[in-house]
Amino acid sequence: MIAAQSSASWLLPALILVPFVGAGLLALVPARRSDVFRPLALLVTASTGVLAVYLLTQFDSAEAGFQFAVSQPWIDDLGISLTLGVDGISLFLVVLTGVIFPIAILGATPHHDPKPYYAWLCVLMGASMGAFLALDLVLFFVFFELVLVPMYFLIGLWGYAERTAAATKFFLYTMFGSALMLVGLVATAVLHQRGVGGRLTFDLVEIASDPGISQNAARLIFVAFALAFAIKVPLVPLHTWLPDAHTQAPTAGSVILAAVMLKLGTYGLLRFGVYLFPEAAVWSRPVLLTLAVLGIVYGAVVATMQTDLKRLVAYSSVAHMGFIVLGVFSLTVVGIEGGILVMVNHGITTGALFLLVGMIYERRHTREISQLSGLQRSAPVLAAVMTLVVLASVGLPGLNSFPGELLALLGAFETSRAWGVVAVTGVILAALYLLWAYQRTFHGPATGENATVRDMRPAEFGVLAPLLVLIVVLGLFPGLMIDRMEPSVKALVAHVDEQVDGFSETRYEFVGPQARESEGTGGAGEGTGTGGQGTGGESGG
Amino acid sequence: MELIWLIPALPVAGFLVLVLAGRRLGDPAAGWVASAAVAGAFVASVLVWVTLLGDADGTRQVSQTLWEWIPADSFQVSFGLLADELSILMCLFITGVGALIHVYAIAYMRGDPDFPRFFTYLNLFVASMLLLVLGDNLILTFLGWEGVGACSYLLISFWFTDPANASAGKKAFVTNRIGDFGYMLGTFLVFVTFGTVDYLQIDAAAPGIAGGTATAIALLFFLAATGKSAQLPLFVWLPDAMAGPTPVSALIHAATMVTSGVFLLTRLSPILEAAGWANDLIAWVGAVTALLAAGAAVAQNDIKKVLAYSTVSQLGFMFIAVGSQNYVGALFHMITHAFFKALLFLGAGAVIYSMAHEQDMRRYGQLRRYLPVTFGTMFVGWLAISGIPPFSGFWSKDEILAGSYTVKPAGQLLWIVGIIAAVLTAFYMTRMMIMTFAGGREEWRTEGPESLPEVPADVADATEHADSAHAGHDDHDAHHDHHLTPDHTPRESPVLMLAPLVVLAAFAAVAGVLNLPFAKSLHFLEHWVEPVIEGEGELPPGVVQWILALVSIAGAFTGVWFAWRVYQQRRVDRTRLEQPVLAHAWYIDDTYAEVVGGPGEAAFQAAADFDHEVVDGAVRGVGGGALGLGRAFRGLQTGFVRSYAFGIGLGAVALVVFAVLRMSL
Amino acid sequence: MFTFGDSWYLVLAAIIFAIGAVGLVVRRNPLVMFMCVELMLNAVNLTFVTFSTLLDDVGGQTAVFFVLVVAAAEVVVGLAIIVAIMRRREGANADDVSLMRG
Amino acid sequence: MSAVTVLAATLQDVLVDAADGLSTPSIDWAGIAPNLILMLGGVLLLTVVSVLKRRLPVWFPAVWTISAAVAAACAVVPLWQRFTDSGPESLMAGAVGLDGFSLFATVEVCIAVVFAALLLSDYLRRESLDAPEWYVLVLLSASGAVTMASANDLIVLFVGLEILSVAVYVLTAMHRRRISSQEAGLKYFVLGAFSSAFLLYGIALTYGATGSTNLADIQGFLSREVVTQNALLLGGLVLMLVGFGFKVAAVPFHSWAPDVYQGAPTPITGYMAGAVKVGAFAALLRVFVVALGPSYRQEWQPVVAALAVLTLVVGAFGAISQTNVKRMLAYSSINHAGFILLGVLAASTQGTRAALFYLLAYTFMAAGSFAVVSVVARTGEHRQSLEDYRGLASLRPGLALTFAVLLLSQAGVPLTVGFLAKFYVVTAAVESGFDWVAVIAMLTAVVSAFMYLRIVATMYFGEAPEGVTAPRIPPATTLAIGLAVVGVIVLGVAPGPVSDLANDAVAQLVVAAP
Repeated sequence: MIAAQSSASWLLPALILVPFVGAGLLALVPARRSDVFRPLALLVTASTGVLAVYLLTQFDSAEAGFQFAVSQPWIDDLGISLTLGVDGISLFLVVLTGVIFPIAILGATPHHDPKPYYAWLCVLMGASMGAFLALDLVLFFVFFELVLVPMYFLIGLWGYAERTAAATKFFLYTMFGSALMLVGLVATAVLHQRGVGGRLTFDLVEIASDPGISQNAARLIFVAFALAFAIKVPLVPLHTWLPDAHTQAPTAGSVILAAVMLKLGTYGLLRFGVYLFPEAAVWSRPVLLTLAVLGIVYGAVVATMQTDLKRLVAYSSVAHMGFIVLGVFSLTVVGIEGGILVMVNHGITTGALFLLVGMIYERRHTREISQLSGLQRSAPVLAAVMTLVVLASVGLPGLNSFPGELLALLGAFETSRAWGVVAVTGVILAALYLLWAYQRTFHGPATGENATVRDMRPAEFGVLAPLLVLIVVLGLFPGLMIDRMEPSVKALVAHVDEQVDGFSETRYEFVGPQARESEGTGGAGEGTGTGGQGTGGESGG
Repeated sequence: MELIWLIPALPVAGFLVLVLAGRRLGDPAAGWVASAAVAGAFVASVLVWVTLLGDADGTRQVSQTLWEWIPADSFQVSFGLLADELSILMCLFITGVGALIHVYAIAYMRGDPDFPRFFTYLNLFVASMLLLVLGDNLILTFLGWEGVGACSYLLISFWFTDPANASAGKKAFVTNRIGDFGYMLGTFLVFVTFGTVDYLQIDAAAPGIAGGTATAIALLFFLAATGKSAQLPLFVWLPDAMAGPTPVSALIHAATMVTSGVFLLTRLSPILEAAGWANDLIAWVGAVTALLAAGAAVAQNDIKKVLAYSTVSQLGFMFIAVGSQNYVGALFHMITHAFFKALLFLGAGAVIYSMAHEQDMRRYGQLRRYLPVTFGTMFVGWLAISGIPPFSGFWSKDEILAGSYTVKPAGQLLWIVGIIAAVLTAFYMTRMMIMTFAGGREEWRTEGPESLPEVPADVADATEHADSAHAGHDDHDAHHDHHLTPDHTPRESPVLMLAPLVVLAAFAAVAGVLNLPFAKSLHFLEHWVEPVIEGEGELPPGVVQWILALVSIAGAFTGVWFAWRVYQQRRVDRTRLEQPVLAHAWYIDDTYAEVVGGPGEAAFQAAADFDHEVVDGAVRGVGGGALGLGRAFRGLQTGFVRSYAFGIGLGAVALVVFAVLRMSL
Repeated sequence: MFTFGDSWYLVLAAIIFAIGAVGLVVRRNPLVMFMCVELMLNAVNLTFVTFSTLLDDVGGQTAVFFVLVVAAAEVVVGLAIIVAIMRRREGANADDVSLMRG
Repeated sequence: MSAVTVLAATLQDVLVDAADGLSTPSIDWAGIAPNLILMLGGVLLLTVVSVLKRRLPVWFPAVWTISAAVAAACAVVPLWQRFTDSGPESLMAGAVGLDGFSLFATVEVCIAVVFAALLLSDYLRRESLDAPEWYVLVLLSASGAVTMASANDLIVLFVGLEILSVAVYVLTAMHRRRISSQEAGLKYFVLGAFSSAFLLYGIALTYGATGSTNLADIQGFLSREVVTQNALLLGGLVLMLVGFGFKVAAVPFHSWAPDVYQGAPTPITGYMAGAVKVGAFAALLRVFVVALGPSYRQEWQPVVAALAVLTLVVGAFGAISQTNVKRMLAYSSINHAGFILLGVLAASTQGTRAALFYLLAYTFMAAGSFAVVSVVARTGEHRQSLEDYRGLASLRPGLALTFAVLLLSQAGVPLTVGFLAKFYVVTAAVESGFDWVAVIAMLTAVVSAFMYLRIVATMYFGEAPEGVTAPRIPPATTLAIGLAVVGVIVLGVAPGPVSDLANDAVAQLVVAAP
């Protein structure tokens, strides 16, 4: 499914190498020239961002396959090659990474030794780009696990009180998942070679197009993959590392952890779960949908009772991630598009939220909600921006989270109704905990130190401006993203449709007013009206 | 015809201008910009209405798609505006009443430090309301739906320094979101059934819908309507919403937002047509709400709370109409209600403004001598709402009651409940008028609560507690803090506040002409809305209709008379009437608070603790276990050479035993 | 007359080997432990010779010489280390040498 | 004078008669050149130093050792050509096998020697123990290891093992002033002798069962005969496994390793972790995978699987509860041995290639790590506990970063050779159906990662206690650490050339060569 070798084949490797080279440069700059680090880091991340935006402009939105594909053998005898490619599904995640890193750097400054801080950030950017662009199983794994090291040092060195415990827990928990994934990944390649013959290869597209793996083995491997990604997403029972990591991480670390690194899990589920093992994905759908819905409701319930602002936003991320998995595993074009939209928009809103919480921490040196009150009186601009971001995060229509969540819920409603209905309650809970938190911090009398809080400076507003613009623009014009991702998502669902016999794509479309005996096979309640014609079997839902 | 986009565009433009330049514009200018924007929208609505008038009856539909909002595969949602009879009708009275209230607010909010921010939110509200009404599909209406919810949140907690106001705002938003749960599910069910969310396509495909699905859709959207239009289960937020400034109460919680539930059900009338018993449920919930709210209003001492419960009650009437498929009646009452309720709220605002922001009616009395214009206009409003002919309230309420009479299973019972509610309405409105403008003496002259008429202690502090906890007087902010002193002489409000009162009073008086029952030809509203409405609730035969009308008139007069006897002539002891159960609105809100505050919060806290102790505990346990195992292995290393040798020997023996086993099997 | 079959030699060698092994584990004096190792090595030599005659192949016997040479080398080095330790304290036995544990 | 000529003439006749009389085996000196260079290097070093005692500069022995090792490595190149041209051959009448496998192992041993020499030179000067004997023993033990790796006969293998072991026993005990060094030496010696007795007994039984000690003959015998219920062979195999198990520190024969690794002088510990493991595993691979592999593996694979799992688990869990960094690295070495056992378990060319690559990777990682440990331990090696590493990042950022890279590589973090080594071994295991062992291996990797992280966290996140002076890093050790880190990263990012070499090495192994 690799698209024709389009011109700019240098673009994808550049996206990965520029940050790494930048990190190298930063390392070489002598420690005493401390004024150079931040601008250099900004230059490196911003130029990668520009490259990402350039990629967006060059992207052919009609093409479903992988574009700008480039492949270079790495370890030839095991069939591992440096294969990169981007399609509708990974395009916006790459652009999000490109945009969020410069903003995260601008948004917060490290308190001590900036040189390694910015170097690790650049390494993190390169590794994240690599993970989203890799089309070789091993290359994806390399970047998937490499991302842990910079994050570990970012949390460990520039974090808050119990940062060591949080960093170690984060590293080991994710590594536990990826240990299983490594064996699963190797088993996939080995079984593929045994099933299909020919050379041992780890190329994703080659394996996915003709897996040759028995059903049971595929299911077992899928479970290993799903476990690794479930930890990264995180899905509920495996999520307890996230609040600790977020509360202890520095602001920039939290922004990136929420905006980019969580998406590795969901992107992995989509690309290396549904695309690679369609049958196993359909088979395990009830379990993952249940975990997703559990995440939405449980995450919101626990978030309500948090006393620390950052911990609350962390649990809200758990809830938002639930929407993504819900959309992805509805296995409908609409649902998957919703999932991808939430992936990108959650990155924007939660990134902005963390920057704002960071600003509050800078001013009041506390994140305890009980000690904050009446900030709107002393910092009206900060409050106004916070209101907009909170409303966006709650999923107010017209702002960016709404289209994604709506489509994800609709997709779930179409194929797995019970889950869809329960998931919609997440809409209520989201309003509850976020507004209650907002009310306790910004409303009420400005007591004690809260009264003298400095309002948001133009520089700080400038950092958030791009995110705020995106929040409004992507809320009113989600079409910009949907058009570009649609061909790839359709191809993916078609791939699942043709690979799995018990599953057929569910699509409801308007057929017209003529009153016709409804033969709709869709399980839409007691009977399908003549108008709507559900062309999909209710499978597994 | 491309003017339609102008209607919502002007308030949006106003909003943007105020967001960017609000602070610089300052006190009055920001208000005028906002009012101009809404007035412009009104003019645009009128122009569109005029052009629509020109078209033939059935063809009055103009839609204009601005852009493809969510072009997802089979789920195509366009950002399109649809101006047809129903939506332009709504636009007219939204922008009309809205403009008046904007002008009123300029005077009312003068001197408030956040003056520009207030008008920013007001303009955003009007824009969202217009999008709600003009949207050509369920999702765009949902955008308006949530937009107005958010604006009402922002405006209720406008004076946020008082925690009560802030929590009232949150309560409103969360309760609305519970309603939105129903809205989203309803929309999904519609899409799954019809494959589209566009109104025109739904109307076309609706006839073939199966009964069960239609009922499910109707119930879900009714849940949404109860959230937004404050009906029985979810009405608790409206009384607390009085914490917002009075113009907000007038605009949002009387005229426009609360009617969106009725608008939505009317828009989906083709589906409701096949919804079977759902309609009866809607009717009965409306009736019970009307009755209970009217009951509660009787015992309220805060003037705004009285009007709030009155609004809930009047909305109940509208849902009775919708339930009995008498959509015209519902729309008619909605319009008349918009006029007289906005009038009453603004009048109350004027009273509060002139009485140093004191909202407790027991401190009023004999104000007609000081506030003649306010009294005069509120007098008209009182007549309208009490259902005294020939004022507008009578015609619209009477049409609803008539319509309810013929409802199949228990129409007569429904009518009786309606009449009782109507009587109570007359009673509490008269009570309010008397306590404010007439009554024995000027209560605020005599100092301290003990001078109040012998009110039993528990009722006094109960209502006192209720007021401070929930309503949160307006007397909160810096420049409002001068408390009502005995020597205070109330002065008439500035002309900017009185002009809208007069205009509204005029409309409240004559609005009945829209749909007089006498002759078919006089049913202008019915002809106008008829092509959009599906299904026709039939009215009882002429003579029965006359009898019902006479009974309702008699009911209204008895209500007024009885209130006169209790409050003016003090023949009956008022406390026997103002029971605490009524003051607390049948303890519905208190039970919610008990449940959410008590076991609800405990359950949430239990979940949070569970997460920390059990889920996280398990992870920490695994770590601890690993360390424990490690220490166990350390134990093995005794340091003695001989024990190591023994280990090796043991290993060798084990392997040999394995070899022997291999041999045998 | 009764002649000892080949397997008897193997059994004898095994017994000697076992004695050596148990001796090393039980005894505390390093010298005695070291003698037990020698005992085990010679038991192996016996086994080698037995197999060599059994298989009528000279390889086994040549192997014995290598074993002897290696044993000698071990003796030299082993005693040197043991003496180095024992010189520190008189009468010290293998159990005293347990500084490192855990 | 005439007596001398007469003597020479008779001697001449005797030699001539002998020459055509008995058929001495043809010695292909070129074939065993690397081994010879190492051995002669050791012996000549001893003679040169004893002769020119005082006039030699203090760094002479170290330079001599390094040049000997480099020369041996270079000698491998022509042999490699010969191997690639004419395939594997067995020399010295079947005693020594010349194939890619032994050459690759030889290079690994030489690398270990170079590292050992670099570390020793600084260590001895610091501990003022300067004596050439250390280097002689290192060279001799290296030649023993090479002999083991290229042995094609069980007896030659045993002799090589003994040369290696005896030399290392002495090296362990040579730090006169540290009682723990002598204790380690004693423990290592007694237990080493004990286990080599088992190995020998195993060889004897195998000889009895197959009629020959030559690996090629054994393999031939096994392919001819269907040997299922053969008591002698099974017994021999099991007992040999005890001997090798001890040498490789596989559980339950591992209990010597923590004490000996902690007690021995740190450069020697590094050398042990490197060269001794290479020699032992090479022998294990050759005996089990090559000789007993093809037709007899069902017999021994379950046992090795059990050993591998035990080694992995004990290595990982033992490590996380330690407070002494050297002991931690000892347990992690056991864990790594478990991973290499995984390669042996696969009993396939892929498995052998993976084991070889892992040994190379571990040689670099071990040498680097123990170099850092020896630097931080300072004179008298009394600073080995985790507390002594607190805040090292602020005192010596460069040292801390290199140690962090080495530790993360041992944990298996991508873009380091540790990750690729683990990846190869897991691939081999999964291919031969032992995926459950691979899963256990990866899980223990996560557990041992906790230990590596603890050290990294102590170095980076803690504050250096007052009054602690930054450790002095001598030049040669810096070079050694530098080489190790470069090796770890370069092999991690671009393993291409080296892994291809390893692949060719195992393509054909000298099996049934005449």
